Amino acid sequence: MPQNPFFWWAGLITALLLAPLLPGVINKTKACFVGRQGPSLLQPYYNLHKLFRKDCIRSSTSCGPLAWAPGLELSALLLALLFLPYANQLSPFAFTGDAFLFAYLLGLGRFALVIGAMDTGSSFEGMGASREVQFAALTEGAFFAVIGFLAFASRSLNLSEMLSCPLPANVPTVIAAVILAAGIAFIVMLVENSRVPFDDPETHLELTMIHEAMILDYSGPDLGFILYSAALKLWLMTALVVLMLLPGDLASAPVLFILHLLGVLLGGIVIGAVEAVSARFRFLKLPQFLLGALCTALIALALTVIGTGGGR
Amino acid sequence: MLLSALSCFILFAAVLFLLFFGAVWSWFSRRRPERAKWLGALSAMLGCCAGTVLALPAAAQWVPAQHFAFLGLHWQIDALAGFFMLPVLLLGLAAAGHSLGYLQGHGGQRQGTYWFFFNLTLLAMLLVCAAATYIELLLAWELMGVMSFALVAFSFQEQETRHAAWVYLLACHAGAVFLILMFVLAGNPNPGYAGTAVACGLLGFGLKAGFPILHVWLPEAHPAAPAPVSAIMSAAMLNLGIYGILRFLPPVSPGLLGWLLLGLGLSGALLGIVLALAQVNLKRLLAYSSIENMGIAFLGLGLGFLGLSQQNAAMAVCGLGGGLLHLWNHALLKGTLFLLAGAVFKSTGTLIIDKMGGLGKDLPVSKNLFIANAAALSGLPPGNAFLSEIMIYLAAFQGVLSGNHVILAAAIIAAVGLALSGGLAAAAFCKASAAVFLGAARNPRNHEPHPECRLMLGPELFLSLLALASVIFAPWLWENILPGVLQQSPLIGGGSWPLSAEHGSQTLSAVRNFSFAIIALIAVLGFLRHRQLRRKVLDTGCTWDCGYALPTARMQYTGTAFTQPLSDYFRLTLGRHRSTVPVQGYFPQEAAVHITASDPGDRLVWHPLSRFTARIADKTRRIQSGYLHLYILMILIALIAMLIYAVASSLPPAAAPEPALPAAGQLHQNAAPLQP
Amino acid sequence: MFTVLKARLKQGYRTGKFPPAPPNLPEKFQGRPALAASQCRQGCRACLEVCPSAAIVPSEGRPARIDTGRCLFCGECAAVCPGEAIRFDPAEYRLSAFSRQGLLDPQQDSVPPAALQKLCRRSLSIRQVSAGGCAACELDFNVLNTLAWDLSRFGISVTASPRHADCLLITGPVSRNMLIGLQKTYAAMPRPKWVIACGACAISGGIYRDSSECCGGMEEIIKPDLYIPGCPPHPASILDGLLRLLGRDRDAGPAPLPPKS
Amino acid sequence: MTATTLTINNATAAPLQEVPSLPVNDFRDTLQELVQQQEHRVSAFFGLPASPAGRGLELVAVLSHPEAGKCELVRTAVQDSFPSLTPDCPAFHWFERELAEQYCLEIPGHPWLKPIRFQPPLPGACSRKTATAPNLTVGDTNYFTLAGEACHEVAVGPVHAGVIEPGHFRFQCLGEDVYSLEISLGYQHRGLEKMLPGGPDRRTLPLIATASGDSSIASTTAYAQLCESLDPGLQPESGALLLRGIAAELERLANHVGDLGALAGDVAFLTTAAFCGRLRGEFLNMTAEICGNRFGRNLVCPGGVNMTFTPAQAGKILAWLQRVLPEVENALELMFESATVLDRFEGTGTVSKAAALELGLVGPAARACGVALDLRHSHPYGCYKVSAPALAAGTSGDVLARAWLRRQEIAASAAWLQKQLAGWQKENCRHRGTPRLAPGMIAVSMVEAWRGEMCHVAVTAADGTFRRYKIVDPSFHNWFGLAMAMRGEQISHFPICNKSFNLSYCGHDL
Repeated sequence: MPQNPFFWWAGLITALLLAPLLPGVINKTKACFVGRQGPSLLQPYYNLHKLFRKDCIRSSTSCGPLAWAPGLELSALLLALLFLPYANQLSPFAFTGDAFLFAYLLGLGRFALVIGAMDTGSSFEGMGASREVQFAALTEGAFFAVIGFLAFASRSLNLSEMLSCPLPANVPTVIAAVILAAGIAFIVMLVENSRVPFDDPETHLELTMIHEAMILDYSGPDLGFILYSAALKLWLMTALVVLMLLPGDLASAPVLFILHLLGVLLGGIVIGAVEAVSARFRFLKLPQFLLGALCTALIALALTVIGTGGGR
Repeated sequence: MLLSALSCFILFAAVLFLLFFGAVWSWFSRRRPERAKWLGALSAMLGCCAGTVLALPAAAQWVPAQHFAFLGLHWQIDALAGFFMLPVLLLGLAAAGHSLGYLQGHGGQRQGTYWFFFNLTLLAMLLVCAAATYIELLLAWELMGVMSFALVAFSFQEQETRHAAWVYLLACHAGAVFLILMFVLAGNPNPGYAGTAVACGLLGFGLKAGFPILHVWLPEAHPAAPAPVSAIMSAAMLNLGIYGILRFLPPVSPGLLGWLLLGLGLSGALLGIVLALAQVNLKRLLAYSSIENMGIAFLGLGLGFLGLSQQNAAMAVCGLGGGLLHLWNHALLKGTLFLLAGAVFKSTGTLIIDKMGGLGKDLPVSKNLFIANAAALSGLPPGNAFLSEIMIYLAAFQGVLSGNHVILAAAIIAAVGLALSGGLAAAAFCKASAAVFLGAARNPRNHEPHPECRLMLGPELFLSLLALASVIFAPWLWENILPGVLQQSPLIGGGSWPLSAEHGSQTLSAVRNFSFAIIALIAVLGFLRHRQLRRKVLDTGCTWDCGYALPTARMQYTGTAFTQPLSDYFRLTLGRHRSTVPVQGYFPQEAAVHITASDPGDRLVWHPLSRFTARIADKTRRIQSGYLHLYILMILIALIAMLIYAVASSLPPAAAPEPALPAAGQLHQNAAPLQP
Repeated sequence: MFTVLKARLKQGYRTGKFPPAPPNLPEKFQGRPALAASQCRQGCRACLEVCPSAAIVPSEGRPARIDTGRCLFCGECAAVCPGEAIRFDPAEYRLSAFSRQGLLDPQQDSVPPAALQKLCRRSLSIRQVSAGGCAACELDFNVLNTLAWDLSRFGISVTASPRHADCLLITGPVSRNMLIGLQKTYAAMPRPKWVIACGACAISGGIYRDSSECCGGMEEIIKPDLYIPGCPPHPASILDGLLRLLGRDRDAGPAPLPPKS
Repeated sequence: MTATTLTINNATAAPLQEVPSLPVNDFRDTLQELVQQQEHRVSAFFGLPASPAGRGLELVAVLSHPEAGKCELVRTAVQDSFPSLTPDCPAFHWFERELAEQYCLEIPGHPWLKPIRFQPPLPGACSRKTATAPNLTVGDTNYFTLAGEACHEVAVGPVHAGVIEPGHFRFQCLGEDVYSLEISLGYQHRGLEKMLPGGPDRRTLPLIATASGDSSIASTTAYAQLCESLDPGLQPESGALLLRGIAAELERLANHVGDLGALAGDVAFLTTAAFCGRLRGEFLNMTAEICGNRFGRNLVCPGGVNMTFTPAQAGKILAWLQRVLPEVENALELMFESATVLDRFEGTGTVSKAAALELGLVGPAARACGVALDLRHSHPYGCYKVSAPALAAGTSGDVLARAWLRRQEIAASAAWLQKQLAGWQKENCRHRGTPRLAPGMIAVSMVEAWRGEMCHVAVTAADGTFRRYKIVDPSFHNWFGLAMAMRGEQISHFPICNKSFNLSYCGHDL
């Protein structure tokens, strides 16, 4: 596969610039599904523009974390962005084991958000934080099983190679396994980004929200940081799923760049469609669901092992 | 800076002398608390500093391994011993400093007593590391157990503490019994006993290191002891169990050992953290987290031994190295956290998480240190524990790539388990940091919280800086220290090929660089935010309370509530017990909910066992008729039975009665929790 | 998924054409009231006597004026007027004003706050607080979020937390019991922040202006930046007011007509 | 039993003198007997001051039987205290709390005697107590709390997340588990009951219409019926009665469709939520087509209706209805076919039939528990004397039952409406009059609002003005039912439980 670092950098900059577009795409899709015009595609940009110009209100209960949590979350996500192989170009920052750093950086962002939420001493934020750590802990297993599958399929421990290596396309079980694993990654993405059916970013009901409940007390630029981080995370995880499905030897770098970009936007449309057609689950049922996801990821791995005749 | 053998010996003797002398002198001056305190603390600190000068070069292999006889016994200080001595010494130094603050207000003879046992415990731990043969090990081991027992029982006025101390003493002795057995059996030329010897060794050392099910003493003893002592026990003394395994376990195939440690590690890691989640006592939570982290270390070692058995160098190095590195990282972080828990206790007078809240405003530095260390211990970058966890992940994924289906399955389960325990650890530590330091104070305190004590802050900062330093120096540690340390273990060093530090060092440096990138980015973003807000008027308002007129501190999540969904999910493991006065009728007047979590080790193994033995004992009481001639008859019957057995199996009769001992040990241990 | 798509086809695209097309108002809609001075009989107080909320303000020498900030749009005055001087324009839904004076006389109205137009033109977050309302204003404001009106297409959203809000929209006459909650909500909003009074109650206390349990509207508590009259205001009136506040007059359609004299 | 009560029909009046005034003990025994043995409902129970300033308070109880179609009236005179009936008949608990608050009456034996509206005492309250009445801070009361360090409270409101009215909910929780919910209202209290005596005047009709803005038709109908029963000269013609019925059913349709949409929205089922949100507007617009106001504010008036309604208009609305109803059916079908939605609804927020009976729940909330309670059938009034929409029923008492019941009622009302509109003949039914009320009377008017039984009681003074005007909104009976539905639930289910009841804050607070 020809390497062209230009396209990786282009991919990174696109991610930074276009991330807020993705929630716009999702909302537009949802609007289409119900037959309304809906907010502009650029609405998230308008919101960010406004928020960075507003003042902040500090909670008098806070003893610090509320102020630094948004910055910490954003830094964690910015760093995590460096490990994806945009347009199937190997990341210049890649190293053996970066997949784990990637996963744990997402964890760091979450930790920051949860500590920030608990800093307010509000029961809603406590509720959101409690749910966030619960589902994150249970998703972690499924995510690592997916990474295990990718590592085995690509024979590499570096996220760039895992996601961009050409697959043995002649083995049907491996193809099936890739699709299965991408499905699990998609579910992980929905959970991590607090989307329906796991969380509902739309209903403004404190008692049922997860992510939204945790950010009730942020205002102005801090809220802007958080919303931008959320958009970045959504882009990041969607790109991960897209790259899993995009074979690296398919085309030349410019074509792959376009494909990966279109793929992410298509991902937004798919998320919008899922949100439009399903109701949100009971919280009590989610753990079983996530456990099922973990098992499915392990099945994907087993399929690959069988498909490739058990290693080299 | 090579130290000659002689200077090594002198230094070793000096350390022992300083600790011993300090101990004895503060004991004799216990009627003058001030003098006893400073004598004990200074000698402990000096001893630890001197010890570091001895242990660090040994661990780094700047000096060759030293053997010497002292007090008529044989001692050795090599890389392995040095590596395990370092946490003892550094933690000893920090804990001694912290104790000065922690024990303020303890007058009378307590200071002298405390420092006597404190110094001797340190001494015994150093001796355990330096023991060259079984005899020295057993002596030092027993000394360590008894001395630390006295420290655990320091607040003996409280019933809970007395109970914890007795359980601890029984566990120590049961462990010692297993070790004696191991040495007896290992010395036996009959190959049939080798397996039993290994089993006894694992049981004996595992009791100290907190193997699952054998861990039950740990969450009792650690919270009962004074905070600096808990720090030493949790951070340094647990390690010695692993040290014992690496150094003294009879030869065993690496494959078998690998599978055992993998299984124990995985179950320990998950069990430990699930139990930690449900705890309401801060130190108990930390103690269970120690079980989890020991589990992670075992997991790494297990993967490493599996790698050894598979001749998979990358897996072996990453696993073994990662396991050892994790012990080191855990020691620094958990040490700090226990010391901080001590500071919290001093400030509030309680350890019950659900009673606290809002301490961050009274103890700002402690709050920041606690959150940082808690995040690091959850394995989050840029903390140091992430470096060791990523090595263990690498080992597991080397196993995934190895092509062997069985190893693959085990490795993927290990990786998923590790990920799950990481997520749960983050939940547990969010709970601990948030419910203690953040939000508003839940209970109106009956006294003003004490301001932060500098004497306690110093050691906490010192250990935190060491943790940060170990991020910086991790690649160096990996390349220059760990291979040498591992070579010293008879279980590993005997391998046919050298351990190369090449595997993983690139990853470690990359992670280190990214860790600093995170810190730099946070600083940049913080600066940007500051600039953005500089020109604006910052309002302060109460947390959004839905416009309610009279919000109270009860309207925030408690620690138990925070983890309630997860604890409910693991309720089968936790055995959570809700005692409720139910909400009844349309207009209930009173209702209450109290939740307690019981340890499955206690609940499923030790309690049934102790009930069983108590029943047996009850039945056998009939034999105790009190008539002398009946006893003589029984002795006669026993002798004849033994004679028949000895003749029939043509074995040395001495071995036969031995197995009765562990049963007795267990019996005592089990009976203990039933005491009122 | 397919049932949803099928249902979607059946339901069709439903976002209304208003704005910029004029809204679909019912035939009997009671829009802006106007009092034709030429037809008003001197000394006749019929309308003053039936008006439940004292919305008709008599003045010496000049014809009486109708205060839309108090008017309940019940039409009693028009029904009793012997000279048929009072007429509620069934097409004039554009009632909002930016000052209290503007409700009495649209020509004396002030301009919307420029800072708001600069900052929130395309993104406005509203925190609604209901302070003693009868739920009708709330319901008709909620209607704007449905398909037919689709507030979101203008970048206007309703938020849960006042920390995220730019604008406080009040309905109801501000009951004494709700005063603390209202003030706390306003204090919880980050600056710059604005206030909208929606409905006769919020503007002047409406029918509850004499109640001892109410504060008689927002005027005395936090001065609103936008007044939307009506009891309750028609969704079209609310949307029109919001768009004018944002300076999106082109979206909002032609300017309100000056009252016929 | 000799005449211990006065029995009258719904929407009729009787001289106050004829209502038996019993000693307190007999009064209590009578009420207990009627409620416990004869399955009567407490429709209203309120204080009637002897004079605005002087001492002396009468308590008047209005009981109704769900089948007999009559109202039982009985009264008693009390001094400072009235022993609580609540321990034996929980249905009285909220009324007694109201009495204690409005008239500073001591209610010994009441287990939860706390303010319900945080309102100052009404004129005529025991003057000795009025002087010492505490200066209330709204929401400040001794909430029931759960003991245990791990337990915590979740306090929601008065300012809720959405565009909803204010109220304060206090959950006693441990994590996600709710052990108890206590509801503290009063934020919408506008002093309505204080403003009504002395009427009817020009303010009365708008005030009644805003008692609960989403039930304007029902409130104004109840008020009009009261006036008509007190003024024999003010009799509406049948066309006006039918138009009131048509408007009332349109109000029911709009709110039920809106509620189902809101329920879908709370489980994030986007499509039904969006469709129903729009369709609700269609029904409101139909009402506006009839009278110019989307909430039917100025349609009903004493003596008839305020608007003309021609066969052409009826035809237009019928066509409109026939266009919209299949869309409603389609949107609801989508929701009730979705497994994920049904999973959220089923078994959530269950209220038992026994609790519904004991607490005196009304309307869809009661019908969903299997309590067949519908004034259009049991106490027919107005056009319902001729025909009424079919009675809907549920059994399980959970969110699903309440949602399903609404769907049934939508179908029943739609069928009834279509029939009435198709048969509309009258050219002009507009008729209005000025009420001149008979003095010294008591009148009871109960209508089935879309939330359930709404009871207005008026007592006239010697000069033909209102001496006391009592409004009992259906929400007044049902709020406590919501609290019961949340016992032992997950806190994340509160929004759908709340929406499935969809109670009025302002109707309760007045």
